[in-house]
Amino acid sequence: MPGFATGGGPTAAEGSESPGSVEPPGSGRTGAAVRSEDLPGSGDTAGPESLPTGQPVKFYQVGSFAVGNRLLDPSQRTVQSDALRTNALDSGHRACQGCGEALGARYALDAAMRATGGSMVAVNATGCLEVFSTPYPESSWQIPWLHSLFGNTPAVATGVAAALRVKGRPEVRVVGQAGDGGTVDIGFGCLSGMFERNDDVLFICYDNEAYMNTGVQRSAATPPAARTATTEAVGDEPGNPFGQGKNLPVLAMAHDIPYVATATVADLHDLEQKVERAMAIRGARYLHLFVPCPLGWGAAPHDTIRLARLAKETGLFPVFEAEHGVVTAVSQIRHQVPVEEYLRPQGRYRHLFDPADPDGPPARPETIRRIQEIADRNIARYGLVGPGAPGRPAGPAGPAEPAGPGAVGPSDRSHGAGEAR
Amino acid sequence: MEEPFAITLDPGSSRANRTGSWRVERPVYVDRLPPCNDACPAGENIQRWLYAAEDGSYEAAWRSLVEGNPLPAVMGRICYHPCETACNRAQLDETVGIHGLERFLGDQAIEHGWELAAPPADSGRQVLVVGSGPAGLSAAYHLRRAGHQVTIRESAEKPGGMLRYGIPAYRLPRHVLDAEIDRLVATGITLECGHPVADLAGDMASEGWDAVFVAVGAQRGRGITIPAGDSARILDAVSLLHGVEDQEPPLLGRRVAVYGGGNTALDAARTARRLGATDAVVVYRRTRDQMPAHESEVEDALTEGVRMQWLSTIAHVDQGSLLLERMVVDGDGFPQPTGEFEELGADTVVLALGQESDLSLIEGVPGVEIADGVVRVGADLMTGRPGLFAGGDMVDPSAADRPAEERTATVAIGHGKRAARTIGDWLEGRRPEPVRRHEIATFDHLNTWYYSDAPATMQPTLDVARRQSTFDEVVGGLDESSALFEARRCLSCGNCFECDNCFGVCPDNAVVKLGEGLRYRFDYDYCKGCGICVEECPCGAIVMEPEEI
Amino acid sequence: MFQVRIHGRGGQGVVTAAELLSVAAFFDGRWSQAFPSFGSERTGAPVVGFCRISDGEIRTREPVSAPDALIIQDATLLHQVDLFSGLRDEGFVLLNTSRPVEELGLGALTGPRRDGPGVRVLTLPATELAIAHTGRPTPNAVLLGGFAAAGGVVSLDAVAGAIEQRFAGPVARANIAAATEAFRSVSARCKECDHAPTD
Amino acid sequence: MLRQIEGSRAVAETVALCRPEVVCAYPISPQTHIIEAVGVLVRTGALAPCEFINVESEFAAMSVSIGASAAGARAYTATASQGLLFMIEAVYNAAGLGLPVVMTLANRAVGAPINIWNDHSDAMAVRDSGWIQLFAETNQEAADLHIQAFRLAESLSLPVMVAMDGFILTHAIERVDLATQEQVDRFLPPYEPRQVLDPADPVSIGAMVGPEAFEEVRYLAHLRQIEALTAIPAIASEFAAHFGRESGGLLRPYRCDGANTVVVALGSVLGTIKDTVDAMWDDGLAVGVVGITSFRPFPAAAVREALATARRVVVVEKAFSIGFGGVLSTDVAMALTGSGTPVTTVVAGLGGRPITGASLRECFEAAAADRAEPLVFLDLNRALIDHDLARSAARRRSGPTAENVLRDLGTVASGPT
Repeated sequence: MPGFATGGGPTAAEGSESPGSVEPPGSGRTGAAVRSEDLPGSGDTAGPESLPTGQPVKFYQVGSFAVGNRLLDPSQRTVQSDALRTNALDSGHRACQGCGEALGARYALDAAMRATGGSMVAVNATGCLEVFSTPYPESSWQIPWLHSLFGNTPAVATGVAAALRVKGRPEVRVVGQAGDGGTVDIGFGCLSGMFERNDDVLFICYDNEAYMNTGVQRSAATPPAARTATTEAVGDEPGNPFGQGKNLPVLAMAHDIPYVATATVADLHDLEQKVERAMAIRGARYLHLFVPCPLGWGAAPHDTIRLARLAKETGLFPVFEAEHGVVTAVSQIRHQVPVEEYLRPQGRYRHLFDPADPDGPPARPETIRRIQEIADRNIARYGLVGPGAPGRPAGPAGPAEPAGPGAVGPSDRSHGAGEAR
Repeated sequence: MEEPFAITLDPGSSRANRTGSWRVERPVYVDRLPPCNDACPAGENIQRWLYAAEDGSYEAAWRSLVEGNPLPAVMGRICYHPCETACNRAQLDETVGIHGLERFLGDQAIEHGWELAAPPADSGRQVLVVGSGPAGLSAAYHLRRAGHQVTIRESAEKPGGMLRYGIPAYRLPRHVLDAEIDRLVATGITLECGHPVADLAGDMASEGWDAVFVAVGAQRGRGITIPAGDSARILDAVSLLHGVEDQEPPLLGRRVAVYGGGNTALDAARTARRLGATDAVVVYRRTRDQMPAHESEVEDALTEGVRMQWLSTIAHVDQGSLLLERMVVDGDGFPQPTGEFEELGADTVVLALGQESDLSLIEGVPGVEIADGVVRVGADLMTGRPGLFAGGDMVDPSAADRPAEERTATVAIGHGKRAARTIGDWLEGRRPEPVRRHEIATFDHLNTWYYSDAPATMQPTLDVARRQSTFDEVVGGLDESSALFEARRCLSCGNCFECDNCFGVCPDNAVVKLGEGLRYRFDYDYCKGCGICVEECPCGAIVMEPEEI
Repeated sequence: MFQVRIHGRGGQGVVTAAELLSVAAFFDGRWSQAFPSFGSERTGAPVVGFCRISDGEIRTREPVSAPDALIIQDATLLHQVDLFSGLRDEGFVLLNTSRPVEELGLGALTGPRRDGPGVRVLTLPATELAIAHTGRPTPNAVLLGGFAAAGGVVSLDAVAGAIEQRFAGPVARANIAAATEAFRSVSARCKECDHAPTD
Repeated sequence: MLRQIEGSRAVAETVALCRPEVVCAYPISPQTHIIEAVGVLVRTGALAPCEFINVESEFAAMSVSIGASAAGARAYTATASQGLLFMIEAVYNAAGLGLPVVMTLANRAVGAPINIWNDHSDAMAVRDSGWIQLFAETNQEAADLHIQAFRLAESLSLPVMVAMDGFILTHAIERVDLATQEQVDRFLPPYEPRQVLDPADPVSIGAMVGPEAFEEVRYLAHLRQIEALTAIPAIASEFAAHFGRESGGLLRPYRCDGANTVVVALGSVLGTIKDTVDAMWDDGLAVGVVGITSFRPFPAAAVREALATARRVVVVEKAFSIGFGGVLSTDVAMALTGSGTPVTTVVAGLGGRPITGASLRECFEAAAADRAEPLVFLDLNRALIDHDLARSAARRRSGPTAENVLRDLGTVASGPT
């Protein structure tokens, strides 16, 4: 609202006074904030987010949950909060409204661009991201970008990396990216080869749990009970069968590559720290990024980030890091919620509820219970709630205060090894 | 390089594709009225000064604060902070400790000797303010800021009205009160203490004031007739507190019964304890829940050993004892006598049954209308006599532009502030600005996931032993780090605080960051109207509006 | 153009023999072409190698169907495969065996023909020589020594050169020694038959 | 330098002289000896700098080459048969993106039935992929063509496939005059990419192109191949000047003057054909030969010119389009459109079946006498065919053809014996 500066609320009893105040806020003395980060009294007053009791707690109002924070030192803010960020994926792309993949791609690649000082090449698999970003005659990419095929992205990335090595340009880093289909299904052969050879590539899977580009067909990353065009919500067990699917993060770890991480578009600081971490490592690295798809999931475009948050907070999508096949860190659940809260807003799970009374009691409580079991297994197996997981040292990037990604073991995912026979 | 046709494209060329045309709804930034600001009778822009305090800019915060209220150190202590009652954070963990922060800023100002801004050029107008209570001081301050010449006349020897003579020192140390009044007067206000105004009409005529604001408050204890023996010792709370302030405390004896259920009753009881009463009992006709006194006051009183005698009326007072009749509350919540009696030992009975104003100075002024012991004023606080304004405890509470307020110092400050503006309007012959009320930023507008969990910090309190024996201040202040922490607990309900969420979460890079303090702008060329920015805005400062199609 | 077909079993170095022969011819300054019977045979299965030697460029790519000479590395193949198919008159057979020809029952095949001198069959205990010199039962190089003596198509020096280029020092030396002995033994016997009294 | 050397080794050593920077290896007979030899040269440092990458499939081999080439490196790989078909999607992609990858194709039959021996079905399967396809007649030419292939590919930004007959050439040991490093360096300049992935000049390579421009993109690719019709002979003659020997070019006529019958063929079978033809001339039969080196682009004009005086044309090919007939023949017939010259297709040497001079001569004589069928299958074992036809006529479940035929043949597949 023009004229009203930040932080100035309208006033009340003196209603006729102009709301807010017009002079710019915050003298920018963020330094002052740093003066006294410690809570009075015991450190644990900061509640669930605080570090183990006794440690000083930094408190920054929105801490590191929001994208930015004027109270933080600029070096601790996210890449996305920087007005000069790359926008690797620029405006004008043809992604659907509220596309999680478009968001995830910009998040990850902008962070990688910062980490590499802008010296980066991206290789892209066929899929939504490729189609909506480069329809002739327009490209949305601000970085060197190559699309070859659906299933060969990891190999193409390997070739680019090899060329850069032989050309004596090790400072130029390579990122390969694909959707879940291009990663866990058709691209898996090449991906496994890239992992096994420990080629110097960061491969990012934008997981929206189905083949969206072709019209929402089932992939090996599609969770149980989810409706897709090839797992319709009909028959005795509507939607995708239980006990199927591929757990890529775990498969990646099985290659003993230097770095594997999962993340969602709902926790930007965590995601950016992981990308930065990945770019500091040589060899094969894998980032599995959870990106909701409003179209494919039958969700409201504005719910994209909320759903990603719920996927993590239910335990259905564990967020963790692993090095050389060993889980080193996990992002614990902050406010645990039952899976039903995650399922209900999604059209692909509509058959689990009563069409006549979508907000009423579930139509298929048994199915929801099985999905809850999967979440519970993740939570128990990886210590997603409370202590029991390897703690994560507060990375230099980002303030210590909100728990960074904590540590859990590989995920059962909704469809992962857990359910597998 | 010679690029292959169509297969190879130039970077960022998609900006030619204006995806804004897909939009059916557009996000728009709004400012909503924070519940704290909404609840503040003094009309403080609480959120604004909290924002300044969040990064440690305490002086800036204080300067913002005193735009609404010239007495932060005082009000931070005695205000019953309706702002905190309204605070959305209460639904998250605990309310933001606004009063503690207000007090902290007030004390900082006193400690560092921060001065109030010098008034602008003289307007050449002379305004008389009668009474130096919160309403009078507030009016004088705001009138002075508007450039008018202001004279305050106070009948008492010292300024402050009820702040001084009604509120015990253990709640409001006098050096604090003095410091803030001195600073206020220092802006160029003429303060005439010990100068009662007996004939206002006459003075107005003879002295040629351009306008007058009367705020003499309600200093007279309301009395009732209780059957009593000759030697029964009965006095009223107001004179008790006044006496204490004048260093002439009345003799109370060891056992004191206070009759009434308001804050003054509790002040009287707690004061009695400090004056040496071993047994101080508050006698009240109704239940605890029905007491007008504030819960915190009741708690403090109980902590200090004050006893409560609910559902009782005093039937008869004798020397050394009094007779109580038990009451019951009927279906309508009214107390009804039961005919059951009991005796209560008491050397003194202190009546705290409310106060009333001495309106003699204004009676007979042509046009001034008095009813039910209060002066009738309009929403602009002007009496029937043009140029004569009144506010504070002496006016009809319904004068406020909201449902009947209780009579508090904060309300009085608000009256003073409003009076100053309406007097200004009247002097300049301006039409009052229409009141613009923004939609209130209720809790459901917020996305609280983004706020770090952080319960409130407690202010230290004096140990009970000392509270029973001295008039030392009971509640301590926040230290600097607690204050900073507390300020940062503000959710900035309804108003952008530049968290960059909208800038970050837009899948189409359609939010333009305008730089610190300048907030953001939507780039409608590319915004597809997904609404993620609205959903993810922590403070509810964005709304979706339908596009005209 | 002189065409040779080499028969043996997988693992006996048939292909190597063809290669060595072609290299030897190359060293002698002639054109030559060696190629295996392209198969996926495993150890023990019958294998065939071919070698053409000529004074000019060799263009044809077809297998040798009418050889001027046969080198048979494994006598056990005699009755399994049609070893002698297409063998030209005046052609000769170099057979790896320690038994005399008479015992091999090849009369029908090689007996004197009315219209020609008939096929010469030369035997050579190549495996024994190989074991004696190299310690390994690989007869191929040894047989080439014998072939040099029998046909005069390539020189012993060229064969030695080919072996030297193909194998490492000691192995090469041992094989060359074996090949040389084979060369002497075969030349000796050829002289015998040349000077055989004809009555 | 003259060497008596295996075809695979000759190619490997020549490729190394071309200084490829990224080489992908995935084993498949009969390509293995080539890639193994290159691997050794990289390991020993004889070829440096070079990234030798053992990939997990042919699909990856071509994909890695695509990435390497797009990033500005000279990329090389080799494959055959099933391998080529497994990478076919990437083969098309490399051409579509205009990446100058060079690949050796050790021609081999395509199953089923699985067959490791030589024919040209694999090359024909990617005929329309947009790659330039050069066929080698001898190992000398195979080696020389690789030097020219890199030069050609990089000057046109098109991938080039050098086809050499599996086993027949790859495993044949014969005389080859190997080039020296100095010679190659003088002939082949460093790779100057037409487009490259470079942070200093970011572009998006591999856009999605819709109906509005796809045809134009394809037409431009066609024009590039037409350019190659000029570039190939130019580079060949430059090669001759540098190296002192003839190699490559579009096609090579042999004794066509005065020949009423002209035989057209690809690859190593030309040697056998030339011997056969020489013998026929000795016997007064005037038969000429036209060896096609550049199958794609197809030098229609040059072919038409070479066959101008022929009264009939016999096309010998090691592949055919099942359900129709010759593949090369079709192109030759198109080139001859309007001339009225009859074209006989001789399908020969499928799956490694030896092509003998005797059979060829018989067939050429028939053609010369206008007795030849339009489509001939050389040395077809009629008895086997009839037997299997009878069998399948008799019983619905007649079993697998391949196994039945082998049983009838009474042999195990072990090459010509």
